[in-house]
Amino acid sequence: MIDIALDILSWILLVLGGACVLIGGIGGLRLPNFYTRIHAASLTDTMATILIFVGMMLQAGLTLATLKLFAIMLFLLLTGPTATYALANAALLSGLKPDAGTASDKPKENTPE
Amino acid sequence: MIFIFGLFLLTLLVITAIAIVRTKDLFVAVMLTSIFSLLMAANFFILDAADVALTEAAVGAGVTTVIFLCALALTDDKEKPRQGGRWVAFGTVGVLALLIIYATFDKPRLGDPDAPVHQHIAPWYIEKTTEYIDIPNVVTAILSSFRGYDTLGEVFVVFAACIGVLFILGVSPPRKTRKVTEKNSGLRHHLIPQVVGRLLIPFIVLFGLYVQFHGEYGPGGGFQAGAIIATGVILYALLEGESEALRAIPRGVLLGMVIGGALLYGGVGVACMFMGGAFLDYSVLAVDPIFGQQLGILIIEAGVGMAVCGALLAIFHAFAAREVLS
Amino acid sequence: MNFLELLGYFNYWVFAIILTVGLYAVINKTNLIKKLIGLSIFQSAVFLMYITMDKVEGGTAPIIQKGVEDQIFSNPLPQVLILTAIVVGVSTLSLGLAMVVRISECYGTIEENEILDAD
Amino acid sequence: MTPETAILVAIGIPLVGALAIALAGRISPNLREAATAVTSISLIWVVWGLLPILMDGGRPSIEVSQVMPGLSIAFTVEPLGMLFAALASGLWLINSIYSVGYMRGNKEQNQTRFFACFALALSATIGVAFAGNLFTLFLFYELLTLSTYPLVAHKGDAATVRSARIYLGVLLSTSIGLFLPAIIWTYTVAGTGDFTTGGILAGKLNDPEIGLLLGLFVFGVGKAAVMPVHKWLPAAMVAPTPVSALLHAVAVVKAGVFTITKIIVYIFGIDFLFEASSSQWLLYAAAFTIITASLVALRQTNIKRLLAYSTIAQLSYVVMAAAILKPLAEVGAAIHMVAHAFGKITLFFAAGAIYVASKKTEIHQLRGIGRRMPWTMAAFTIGALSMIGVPPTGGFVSKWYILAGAFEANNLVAVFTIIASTVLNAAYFLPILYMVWFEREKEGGKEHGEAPFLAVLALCLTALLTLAFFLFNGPVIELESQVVQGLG
Amino acid sequence: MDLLAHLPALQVVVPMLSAPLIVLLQPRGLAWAGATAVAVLSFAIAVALAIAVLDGQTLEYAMGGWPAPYGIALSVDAFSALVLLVITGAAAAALLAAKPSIDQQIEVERQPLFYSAWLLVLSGLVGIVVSADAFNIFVFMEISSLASYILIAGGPDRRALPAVFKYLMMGTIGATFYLIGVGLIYMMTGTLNLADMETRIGDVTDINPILVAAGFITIGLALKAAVFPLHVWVPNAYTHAPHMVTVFLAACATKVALYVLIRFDYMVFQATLDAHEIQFAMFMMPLAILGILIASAVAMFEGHLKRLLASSSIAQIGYILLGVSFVSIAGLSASAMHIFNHALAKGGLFLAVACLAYQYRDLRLDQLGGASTRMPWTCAAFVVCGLSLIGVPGTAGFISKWMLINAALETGPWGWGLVAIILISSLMAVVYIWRIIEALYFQAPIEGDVPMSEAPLQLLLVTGLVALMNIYFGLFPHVPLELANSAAALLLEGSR
Repeated sequence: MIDIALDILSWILLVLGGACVLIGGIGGLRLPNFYTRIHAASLTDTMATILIFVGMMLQAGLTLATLKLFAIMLFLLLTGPTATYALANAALLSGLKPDAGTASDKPKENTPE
Repeated sequence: MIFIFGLFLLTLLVITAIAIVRTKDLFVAVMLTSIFSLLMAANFFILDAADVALTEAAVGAGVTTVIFLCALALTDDKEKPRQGGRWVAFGTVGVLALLIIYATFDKPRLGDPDAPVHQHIAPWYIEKTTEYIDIPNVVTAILSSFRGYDTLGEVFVVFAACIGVLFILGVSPPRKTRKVTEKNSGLRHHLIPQVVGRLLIPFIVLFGLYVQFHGEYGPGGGFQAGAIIATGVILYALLEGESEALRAIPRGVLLGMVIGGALLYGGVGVACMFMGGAFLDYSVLAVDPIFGQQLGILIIEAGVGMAVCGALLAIFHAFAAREVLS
Repeated sequence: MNFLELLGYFNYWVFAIILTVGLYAVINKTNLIKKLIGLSIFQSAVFLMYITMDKVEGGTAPIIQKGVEDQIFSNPLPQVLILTAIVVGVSTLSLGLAMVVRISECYGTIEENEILDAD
Repeated sequence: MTPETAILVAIGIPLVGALAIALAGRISPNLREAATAVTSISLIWVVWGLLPILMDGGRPSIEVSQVMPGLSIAFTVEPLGMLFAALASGLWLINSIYSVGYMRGNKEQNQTRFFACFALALSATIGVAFAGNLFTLFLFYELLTLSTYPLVAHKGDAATVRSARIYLGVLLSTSIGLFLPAIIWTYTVAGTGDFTTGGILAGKLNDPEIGLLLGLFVFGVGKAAVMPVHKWLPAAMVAPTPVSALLHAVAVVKAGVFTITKIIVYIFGIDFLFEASSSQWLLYAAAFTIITASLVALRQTNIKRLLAYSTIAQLSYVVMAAAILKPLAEVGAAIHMVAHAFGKITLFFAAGAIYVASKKTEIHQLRGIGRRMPWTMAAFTIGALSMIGVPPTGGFVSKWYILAGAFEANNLVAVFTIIASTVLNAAYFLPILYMVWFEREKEGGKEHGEAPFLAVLALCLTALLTLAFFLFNGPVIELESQVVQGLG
Repeated sequence: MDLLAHLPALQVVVPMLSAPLIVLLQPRGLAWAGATAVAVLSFAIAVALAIAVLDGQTLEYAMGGWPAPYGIALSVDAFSALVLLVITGAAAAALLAAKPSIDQQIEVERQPLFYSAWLLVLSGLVGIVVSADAFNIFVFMEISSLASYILIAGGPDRRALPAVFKYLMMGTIGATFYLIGVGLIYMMTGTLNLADMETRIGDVTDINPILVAAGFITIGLALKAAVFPLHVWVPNAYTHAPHMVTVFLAACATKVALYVLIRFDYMVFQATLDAHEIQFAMFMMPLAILGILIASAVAMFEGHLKRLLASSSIAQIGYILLGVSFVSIAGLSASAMHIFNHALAKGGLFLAVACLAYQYRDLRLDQLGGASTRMPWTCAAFVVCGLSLIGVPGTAGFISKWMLINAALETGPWGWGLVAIILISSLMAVVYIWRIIEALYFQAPIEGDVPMSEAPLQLLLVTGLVALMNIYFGLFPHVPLELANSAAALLLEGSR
């Protein structure tokens, strides 16, 4: 009984996590300018990470695997935001002004043609 | 299921490769190369090659990228457009591709258990490893004992690359140069990365050591460990700046690690010779041949680790510590 | 299993494609760093080929667990070879990059045709 | 010293000499000349020491090294080679005396290189003379070409180097392009290249091939200057006169005809060749060369060039004599080598002496020069007469034998050629002699006397030899008739 | 430990393990001394091996004591012994002479790295030669390649860098092609040991991968061996490398790749590929002939001394390939012989060039006037080696030419045509060598501050020695000849 409940819960978490990843991906594609986009991206590597990993831990139960998963999650949670920060910081240093509006900054960015 | 995943990854690989070739921005190209390596590593993992996956991830995606970035910082990160001449290249590679695809028919399909590859030598390794060496990881057994001579050669390839980079970059840059300030101070002014980095480095090194000494039991070994530890130190260099890192581990020490590692490996081989075995025949190292084998493997893996770590770091520093042309 | 068969060849085809893409970059690009990148792609294609041939259906990574009976292992030998090959590739790459750096210092450019014009 | 070692010593002496000369040259010219003299004298001593053994029919031979199975460096002394070696070594001494006078009289540059290479060339010549098989012969033949190149190019200015290039180009390309294939062919057909009496090819080749192989040999041996490969000889006249004298009257060209004679006698075997109809062309080629060269010589105005063409003609005498393929003619060929050597070297010496004394090179400048340099011109006269073949000179003897051989083979072409060429020789030498002795010198010519003493001494010696050979040619003939014993 | 049994391993291990130690010898001159000592030692080992296999036997060595197809085996037969002699001899001779020239061209503080790289090249090359394992060959190929890139890049001239970069590109592509080929064969046979491949490749049913593998291996090795159409990296690399490095590499580097190529073609593939002879005659022979003629022609019109000799090297590779393509005992022994003799001649020539370069900064022919009076001994040595390259009788070069011609004649009707080609190319060689000799001897000296002195004695002695060896082996070629003959026999009967 209880394990069925856990199973269901974990699947819910997993699906939610997947949804977050999807949203993040769409955001990364659709949002107009740089800062908004990294905002979307950061959604994936924080929220999605947590949800998915917790889900998987519930799947794994109390084993060595859970411990490993936890370690990985911790690692991701540490690095992901840092990377996002570094990215934004670099953009700022390279003279990309954030503006509240949704003006596209295509010309300023250097994208591969 | 897993094969579907493989299909997916392979397709991504192709796309990435083409993107790399097409982009004119070298910086982007390097980043994509790193992604390419990661995809490759994942693919290797799917194909049951855990050790290779680990190496590809650590070396290909990690160290290579960093060295590339250093080189870009020293040269130029834009590729000039080039006109014409591409049809010759297309022709050549097209012929090549057809040749290979022609060769693929007749090849045993993926995972065919009856393929000659799985018939002739591999079974011997798998069954004899327990008997002669008695360590779980067959890859490590082959790498360091059955084909230890190859590995020795490989260590010397790394050594050659190391002294090569030191030799070629040993001459001081020709024109008057200035230091890039932010380059030396690393990211010291950026709090978050610094704190996080500080936090991570010990774990990275620890993990490296784990991989080093757990190599007989799980995936891992000298190369992976060396690369991982090197990345840890490189991260430190990025955070604290070149000069700090060099103060922590001076050049001399790095060179010493390379030479020491190479000589450690070779020394074991010579010792075997003197103890009456063939070159690199570890079984003579101890009374019990199996224990001798394990001992030998332990030592030479340590040597490999030292050499690789030292070499990668020395190469990194040779690039990173070089002043940028004004 | 017909689909698997297709996939098996698919691996080899990807190997062929990546190989040619890399080689194309090496031949056609004038930018030296781009050439090197192409070279590394070219080499990793070969890694893919080797690793592809080591897979056995239902096999696992060749790490023997004590007590577990009749487990199928994938072929360890290609993995060993590729471990070596990867490191060789990195060595070549770093050496090449060192040369590129010196070249750009001596010539002020890393475009092959401009270098040829310089001499 | 056993005769075997004597062979090696004979080849070694000039080598050592060359080294000694090179070193001595750094100290003082006199020391260098002394070294030259010592070398040449000791060489004569060794070589002529072999003569008696040959006279008694001995054939000392030695194998130095079996380079490859069937391909060895070996030496054998047999009459032809003996004669050639003796001739070369003997004339080298006289020539060195002359060259000292000449070179110093002209204050030439790089005299050390000159004398050293000279010694080297001699060593090669002796090697050619004593070679025991085709391979060894080829080896020293090439060595001779290379070691004489610096001598020809001695002056070193652009024009000289250009004609030296012709010299080297013709000789090397013919030898590599024709001679070497011929040798390889011989080795593959006969399995060996040793010079053996009666030939080694007998019965191993059929008719058309014989002619072809003979052709490869004759034109491959460019030094024999059978037309059309004679171009190098006039070109080489840019060399200092002593070089022209020794090398193009004695060593090089004689090496050529000597090689051909030796090949005809010891590789083909004259009887075998006589039977082969396809070998006849050689005679005609030689005859053609004789006549043409003589005609060209008629129209020369420069002394040395005239002598060059006359040399070409005279060489073809030897070739033709050999091609008559009769014992007497073979002997005649051998003798003609000697006679022509004496005569021609005298002429060259004289030409050189005139140049040294008066810097005159053209024929028309020679009016009445006989009064100024009587000794030189007397010698010149003797040489010229010998070329024509007037008794009492050596030229007469050899022509006699060749004619005899021609009649023996009742080969009318040869007879006719000899007569015609004699007329032509007379036609281009006699006017010079007349001009020299009986015409009056142009007014305002610069005053000059005889050439340096050493030069004059040398050319008088050779002139005397020319005369002496008419009287005392017995031993030579006796020696050479050994070659053809039991043949014909 | 039984020394003789360990010789094959020691041959590789000695230079390899001493390379790291050399790096530590910082004080001036010490690195050179150490490297030279090691090189001479390995030459001694090579001589010992040659003596051991002179009677046609083969020394086997199991690395790590593992039996052959499972572990890595080393094997030394007559052929490999011959090549070993060439490699170690070249390395030792060049090092013995190297010091003055290297001191002139490379800063003192970088020299330890340089000499260490030198030893790595040496160990890599010998490692390739003694190894009997396809993949092991790849590894050592990489060692030698990387190290030789280092050596070439050491040149003071900045043009060395693009040259060596090109070399790196083509070399890596070549090595990777080789790797692909080996992979395909491994895929079909499941083994990496050459002898094992030879036996198992026979009963492979699906031939396509093997054919493609043959193609890849041939192309890859041809790239490294600078076989004619793939030689583009050679001239620049040889020209701008430090002079002593040119001596070393020109004498043996490309030949080792050829050696591997021959090994594969005769030991691994021939059993399988139907009509091996035809394939050779159709494929290798035209390349060889083209290479000989075109490269010689290029050399005839080349104005720079080192570049001229480099293109002549390409032509010489053509000779070796030609002999191989006859697929006969005579042809193979001629090729083996030519590997040896050409190393002698070309090594001597480049040594003489190094001597000249010690006094002359500019090595274009029109700048070398008056060299003969300034450095007579050097020029004499140059002439001797040049004659040997031309193939004048009495020099080493003639022996192999003679053998080659005889082998060509054995091939029947075509024979004379091939002979003609060989002779023509020899004449071309006469031309280009003679251009140099005229420049040295009969060209007016250019006014300048060129000192009127010979090269340093150390350099000169070695040069003279090599020149003399050219003559010695022209008169007494028995030892290499014996090795070459038994090598040819081994290769051919190994394949039948």
